[in-house]
Parts: sequence; structure tokens; C-alpha cells
Amino acid sequence: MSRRARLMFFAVAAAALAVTLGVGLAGLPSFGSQVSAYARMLNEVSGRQRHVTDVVSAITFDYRGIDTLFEEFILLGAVTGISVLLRPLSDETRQLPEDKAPDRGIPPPSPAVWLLAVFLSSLLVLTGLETVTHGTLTPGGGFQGGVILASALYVVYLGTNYRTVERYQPDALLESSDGVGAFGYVFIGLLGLMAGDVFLTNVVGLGVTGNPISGGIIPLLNLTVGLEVAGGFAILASEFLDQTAVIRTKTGPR
Amino acid sequence: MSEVIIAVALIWVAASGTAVVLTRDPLRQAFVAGFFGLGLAFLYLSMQAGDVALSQIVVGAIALPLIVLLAMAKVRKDRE
Amino acid sequence: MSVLAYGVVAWLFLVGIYGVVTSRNLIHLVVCVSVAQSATDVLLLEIGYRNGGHAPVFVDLPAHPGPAVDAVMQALALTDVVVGAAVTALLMALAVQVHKRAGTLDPDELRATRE
Amino acid sequence: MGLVSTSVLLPISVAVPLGGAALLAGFSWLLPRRARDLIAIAVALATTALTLSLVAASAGHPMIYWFSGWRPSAGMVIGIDYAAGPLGAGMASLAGVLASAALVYSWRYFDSARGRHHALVLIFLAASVDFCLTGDLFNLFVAFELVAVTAFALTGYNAGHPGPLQGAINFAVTNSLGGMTVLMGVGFLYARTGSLNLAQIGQALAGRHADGLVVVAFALLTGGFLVKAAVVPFHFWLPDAYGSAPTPVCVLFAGVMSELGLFAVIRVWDTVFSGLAGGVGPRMRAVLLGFGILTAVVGAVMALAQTHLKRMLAFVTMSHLGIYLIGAGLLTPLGLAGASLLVIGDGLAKSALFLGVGVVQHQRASVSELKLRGQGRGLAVTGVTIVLGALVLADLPPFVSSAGHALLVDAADEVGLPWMELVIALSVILSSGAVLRAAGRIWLGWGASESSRPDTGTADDPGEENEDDGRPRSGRRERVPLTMVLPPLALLAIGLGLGLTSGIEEHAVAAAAAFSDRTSYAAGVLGTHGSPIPPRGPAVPASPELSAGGVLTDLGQVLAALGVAALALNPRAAGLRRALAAGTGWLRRLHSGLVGDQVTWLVAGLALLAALGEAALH
Repeated sequence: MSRRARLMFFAVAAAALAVTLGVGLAGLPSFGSQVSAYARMLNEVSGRQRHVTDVVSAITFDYRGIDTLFEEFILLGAVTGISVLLRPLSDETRQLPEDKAPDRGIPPPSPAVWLLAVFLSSLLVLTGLETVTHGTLTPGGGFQGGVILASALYVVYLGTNYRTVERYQPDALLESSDGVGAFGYVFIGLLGLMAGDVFLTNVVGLGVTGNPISGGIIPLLNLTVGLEVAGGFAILASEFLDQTAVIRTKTGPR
Repeated sequence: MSEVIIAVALIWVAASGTAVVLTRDPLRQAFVAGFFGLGLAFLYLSMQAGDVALSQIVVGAIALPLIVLLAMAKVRKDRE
Repeated sequence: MSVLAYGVVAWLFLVGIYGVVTSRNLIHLVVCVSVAQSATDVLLLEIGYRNGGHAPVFVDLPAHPGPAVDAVMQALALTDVVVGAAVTALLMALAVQVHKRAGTLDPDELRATRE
Repeated sequence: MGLVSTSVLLPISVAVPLGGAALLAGFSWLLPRRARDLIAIAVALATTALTLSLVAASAGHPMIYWFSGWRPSAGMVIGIDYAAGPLGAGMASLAGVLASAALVYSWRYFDSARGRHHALVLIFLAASVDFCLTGDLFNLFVAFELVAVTAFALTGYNAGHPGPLQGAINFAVTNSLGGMTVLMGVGFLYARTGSLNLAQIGQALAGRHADGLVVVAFALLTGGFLVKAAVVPFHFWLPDAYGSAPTPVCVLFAGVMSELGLFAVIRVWDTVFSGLAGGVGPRMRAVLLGFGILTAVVGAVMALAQTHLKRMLAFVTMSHLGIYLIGAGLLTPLGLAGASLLVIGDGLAKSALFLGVGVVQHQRASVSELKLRGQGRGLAVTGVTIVLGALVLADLPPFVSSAGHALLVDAADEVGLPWMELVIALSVILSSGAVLRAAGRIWLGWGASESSRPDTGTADDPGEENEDDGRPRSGRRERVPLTMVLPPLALLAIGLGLGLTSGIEEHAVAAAAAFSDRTSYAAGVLGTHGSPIPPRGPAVPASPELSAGGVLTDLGQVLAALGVAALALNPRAAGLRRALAAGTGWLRRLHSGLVGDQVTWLVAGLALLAALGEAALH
């Protein structure tokens, strides 16, 4: 199809789809008028049953915990896939950026910049850990905290140059963290089976509602997700950064 | 009151979402997309979905623009 | 209010797809996919919203807090945000690689599987 | 106690591949190459064994498993369940068999990117198992996305070439949009019924008349799944992706992934929508059959027009998907049983064909039928594999696809559509004939070579890609490793063995009857009655006379396919070929490989499906 023909065809098709969506949306109850009995019930009972204050985390990790298990593997699959797609191929080399002015030498990062980066990054680490561990109490949890932790790593790099990044990047550690986190979720699920009950059953004490350590396995699952996401997002950013900074084709684009 | 906030958020999201699509230059689009991501987070927060809003901030306003910028940097380097 | 709330869902989805269909740059196209994707999250949270409802977090609430909004839809939207991020990142990696290997980002110039 | 021990198989059959994948992804830097390969193969085989035991354990009564122990209380579902029957478990074990074959095949074949390829295959397998077993609509969406994400990455695996990358982008963009429509459908149904459980949603809709919201939910869900199933007009991404993905990955795609899309269409129809009031079944049958016939014929015609072997097999796959949709779309247990046996039999044969083509590509560095003319010498075993696979596609008895074909024909007769047999025969003959033509050219040196290309219409012949990046080949005529020759033969042998299993038709019909019985499914999941449902005596018209007639039909199809191949290679029929090429040029031009076109078709297809759904359901 020419671009013009495609646009005209799309206009007709999109109009028809708009009507379709409109019919469906018009059948919904009016905005804000009702909440399902299922949700009302869970809002009612999950504090009692799971000793959590954040009902969303009880649903994510307990009532519908198996969804989150597969969600973790969506992330693991995407990160693994990106590593595969962006891996250095046979006609590519890893080469650190050349110094354009060799007589000048790279200035060492000033102490003030360093200090600021370290300070910011520790702040992020604390926020990340707090977000991961308080998932049962307040909004947040393993995923959000994990992304914050991964970003902490990169703030450190902001205070330095890519040579240092390349040298100190803990690749194996990040990969292991990604794998251990994902495996940990499966393992906690299997603990239920080993205890003679079903997969992903709560196998530890529920704790006192309102304490950080409450909600049974939910904080543990948050921890595994935090590990996985922190490792995964750090790998993701490093793969893209590598492409920009060090990977180049020997022959140029074909 | 909450209805007004939600309505404002909805209009913000619809307008900035349209702007994201109509901004054809990827570099500028990354910034508009960050603004759109913030709008979504604000909308979710106004609909009492704190968990989702927090996820949206870390994904839509931090991770996604970062990836777009890195991709753009790579593409520019290839063109040199 | 219903018209505005639900209309935004249809609008975001369609405008995102419009961007995909007309895009001349894969990076732009991928961001448009993520715009369409956000329509689904908005829809889920709207389905779960309750006028005057409070967040499903039962801490520091007043004596008679009234009803809470639907936590189930929030859990689903949470999953969907992660799915969307994963797909977007993967597509972006493909775009970077395509540019490296085919020398263009214009989807209409990519005819490798055809010629 | 006995019940407890077998139901434990359900979570373990996803935990094993997931755990294996996580370890491979996290610790491949510790493991030597051989260990990574061995672990991956062992995990895939274990998953196969687990799912096969599920087939046996769930025959007769469905197995229900509530994760985290949240059983329904007071008629309300709280958690997520697995609801396994022999049909779903059988689909899952097919995924296991093909994943094992793909991993064995890639043993010596290519660089696994430090085990990441294996990790992705195992995640794909786990997601397929979850897809087949889950009883929850949102969990089905999550499985859909997990299958998709790993599949996108695997498609672009040979990231050094533009073809696979473009295929992956087309695949990822269209299927992500499909995922979004599925999720919207989930949201609509939740807003209406307050549930995410298939059985409970079906219960809430049963006996009601469909309104606009239900129709649109149907269209969004089914449309999204049809994108994955690559049904016309949602199919345009398929040849781009399957034609350029690495061979072991094509095996998983052609044998399982698209079929999962159809599986979801029928699962959701049976459990959720089939109870709607107003005799919706017959009208929906017409809609599904329409899509099925179109897909079967378009795929077959396009397959015949290809000279790029993988792209040809991609269209063959698509044509067969249309045939499965015809079978499942009859909406009778007999039709579904026939389609299921065909999925198994054809899936094994198509996988063997892809693997055979992979051997040729590995040894001769080409997948072009024309360039390979007469180059088959020295690859005799592979030649036999490919010819046999092609004949199985034409339902050569006694392979299991022949039994499936017989059931399908009976099912079409049963609902008064005897002419459906002709549509199926036509598509089967054309697509099988295309593969036989290629085999004749490559191994017998018949027909024209590249100089006088018959298809002067458009060149939808993508470039060639060398798959084993970074591993220098010593000599081109080296011996083919056994790990590449044996898996396709093993797959064909399984198909033969199943075909010779007595009573396989009866098992299939019983499984299909259990699968499509909405009320007893709902009763089993929601626990509304305690005792397991006595299996209804399935009416299997597998009398000896019918079987003999079926065998004759099948042999006729085989002969006709050989005839098509002979005609396509005969120098005197050049005029006919030119006329055909000219007549189908417009169809080939529609397959432009441009993602903008594909998304436009997707939007149009959704709207069309909604309009047809309105006519059928309302």
C-alpha cells in the first residue's frame, strides 16, 4: 500500500474501531459508581487474613501471587532478550572511547562531584530499600524499589567517567541478582509444597499488622522481586550504555 | 473536588498523549513522553492508585525516557 | 464525567495506533506503542474507581473512611505497567539494532524480509 | 491422599521450567557450555514428562488446583486456579516435546549466547504450560504476554541481520497491540461480572442476552488471540517472523505458539461465551469457519508462491492454522478432537520440516529453493525427512494427522457441511505440494533453476542469513551432526507412533467433549457439586468403513499433492505457472512486510470481528 492508501484505509478502519470501543465503553457502569463484590470482599478481609495494610500488595503477592510470578519472568525474559539482541556480534568489537586530545589527559572527577554523586546514590539506595521493605504497609514494593535501586548505581557513574564504569561494573553480580530474585520467587512457592500444602501458600508467621515484617511471605516475595528488578534494570541500562559507548562495528552498517 | 482533579488529570493525559504521538522528532518526543508519564502518574494518584502511580513514575518518567535517550545517542553515533 | 473518563481510553488507544501507522522513525513508533498501552491501564483503574473512595491502604484512616476503591484492578494495572515497560525496552533494543544493521530507522524503508 | 499427590504435578510443571530458566539466566557465567546445554535439555524433558503425566491423570475428570490455597468461598472465586484436562495438558506436552527437540537440535548448531537462548526457550515453555492450564482470564493474558516477550527476543536472535530484526519488530508491534485488546476485553468482562475466573464469568453470563459490552469484549479478546494465531487479516506478521527466526525457534513457533492463540479462542468461547442466550452457537460457527477457510486458502496459495523455504513453511503453518480453526470452529467435540489430533500430527511434521530445512541451510548456506536446485546430494536422510514430512502434511496414513483429518471430515458432515472437506483438501494439497516441489527441485534437480525464475510478480524472497554467527565452519561438506539429523526423525516417529495407537480417536473425542462442556467445567472449578462428573459417553463414529474411506481420501490427497509438485516442476506447464503467478500477484503485494500496513489490517480486522460478533451474539 502507498502511504496515502494506507492512511485512507486506516481512517476508515480506525473509525469503525472507535465505534466498537465506544459501544463497549458505553456499556460500562458510569464512572465511579460501583466496585465489584470481589474487591469489596478483599478490602474487607485481607487485613485480617494476611496482616497487611496495603491490600494491593496482598492481592499482588498472595491472592493472585501466581500472576506476579509470571510477571517477574516477563521482566527476566525481556532483560535476557535485550542482552541477546544487543550482545556484541562477531563483527563487532568493544573499544573504549578514544581520547580526542591525548595531551590533555582525562581530568579526575572533582571531589565535590564525587561527593554529590555518592550522597545522591546513598539516598536512592535508602529510598529503594525502604520502598522494597514497606510494600505490605504502604504503596510501593519490590518492583518500584528495585528500579530505584538500579538507578542508584547509575547516579554513582554520573560522578565519574565511562572508563571507571566499564572497569567496576559488577556484571556477574547483576546477572546473579536477576536470576536469584526470579528463582527465589519460585523457591518460596515450592516451600508451600514442601510444607505439605499448596504452591505459594504462606509458610511463615503472619506477624503483627503494621510492622514492616508482617504479611507472611509477602515481604519475602517483595525482596526477591526487588533483587530481580534491581539486577534486571541495571543490566538493561548497561546494555544500552554499552551500545552507545563501547560497541562498534568493524565494517560499518551494511 | 476529587472529580475536578481527576478531570484535569484526564485532560492532561489526553493532551500530552496526543502531543507525544505528534512530536515526530524522537529527542523532543522523549521529553514530551516524560511529561505524559508524569500526567499518567498524577491521574493514577488522583484515582487513589498509589502503587500504580509509583510504578508509572519509575517507568514512565525515569526508565523509558532514559532508554529513549540512550537509543538516540547510539543512533547518532552510528551516523557519525 | 463518564464520557470524559472513558473517552480518554479510546482516544489514547487510537491516537497511539495512529502514531504507529504513520510513524517514520522506529524510536518514535515504539513510544507510540507505549501510549496505546497506557490506555489499558487507564481503563482498568477507571473500572475500579469509586467516587469518594479512598486508597486500599488501611493505615492512618479517619474514623469513618467510607468505601475504598478496587484494589484488584490496581494489582492488574501494576502488572500491566511492568509488562508495558518490558515490551517497550525490548522494542527499543530492536530499533537500535535495526538502525545499526539496516542503516535506517524508517519503517517504510525496511524491506529486508521482502527483497 | 492419592488426589493430593497427582494435583501437585500442576504447579511443578511450571515451577521446573521457570526455576531452570532463572538459574540459566543468572548463573550461566559460572557454567561451561556443555553443562548449560545439558541442564536446558534435562529441564525441557522433565517438563515434558510432567505434562504427559498430567494428560493421563486428568483423563476422566478435570484437575483443579487453587494457588496459595484460596478455594472459592460462598460461590465467589478468590484466587487463581489451574483447571487441567487432557486437551490442555496434551497441548502443554506438545510444547515440551518440541522445546526438547529444539534444544537437542541446537546442541552443536549455534552459539547460545552464554545460555541465554536456552533460558528464553525454557521461559517460553513455562509460559506455554501456564497458558494451557490456567483457569483465570487475567492469568491467561499474563501467559500470552510472557510467550510473546520471549518469542520477540528469540525471533531477533540472529541480531546481525536486518531480516530477523524486522521480523521481530513486526511481530512485537502487532502482538503487543493484540495483548492490549485482550487486556481491554478482560477489563470489560470484569466490569460486567466482577470476576476474572473463566468459570465464574461464564456462570455470570450464562442464559443472558449479549449486549454491546459483551460483544465488544468478545471481539477484543478473540481478536487479540487471533493475532497470535495469525488468522487472516491478523496474519501479516507471521511470514516475516517465522521466515527469519532461527530454526530451533521456528519449531516452537510453528508447532505451538500460533496454536496457543487458537486454543485461547476456543477456551474462552467454551467457558465464557458459549452459555449466552439466543442460540449463539450456530451463528458463531459461521463466523469462525469464515475466518478459518480464508486463512487456510490464503496460506496455501501463498505457500505455493514462495521459493524461500522458511517463508514457504511459514505460509504452510498459516494454512494449517486455518484448518485447525475450521475444526475447532465447528464448535462440536468431534471437530475439536479432529483439530487437536491435527495440531499434534501436523505440528510434529512441520517442526521436522523446519529442522530439515535448517540442516540444508547449515550445510549449503542457502534456503532458496532455486539456488539449491540439485544441491541435495549428500543430504539423503534430510531429503527423506522433508518428503515424509510433506506427505504427513497431506495426511498420509497411518500418521496421527490422518486420524485427525478423518475426525474433522466426520465432524463437518455431522453439522451438515460436507463441502468443508473440499476446502480442507484443496489447502492441504496446495501447501503439501509446495514443499514437495521444493524437495523435487533440491534433491532430484528437477524444474528450473534461478536463471528462469517463474515468479516475476513481486520478490517476496528475503535475503539469506547464516545462522551460526561467530562459529567458523571448517568445510562446507562436513558431516551433519547426529544431534541435527535425529530430532526431526524422532518427531516424525512420534507422529507415526501416535497414529498407530489404538483408540486415539476415542481419547481425543473424550478430551474434546470434556473441554467444551461449559457447565461441568464450571461445576468442577466452582465446586458446586462434590463428586467428579461421570464422563459422558462420547459418540465416536469411527467405524471400520469410515476409516477405510478416510484412508482412501488421505491417499488421494497425497497423490494430488505429488501431482501439484510434478506440475509445478514440469517445464511444459510454464504458461500455467505464469498465469497463476499473475493471478496471485495482488495477494503477494498485500504482504508488504511493512509494520504500518500490518497494524492497519489489524485495526480493520478488529472492527470486522466486532461487526460479525454483533451479528452472531446479539
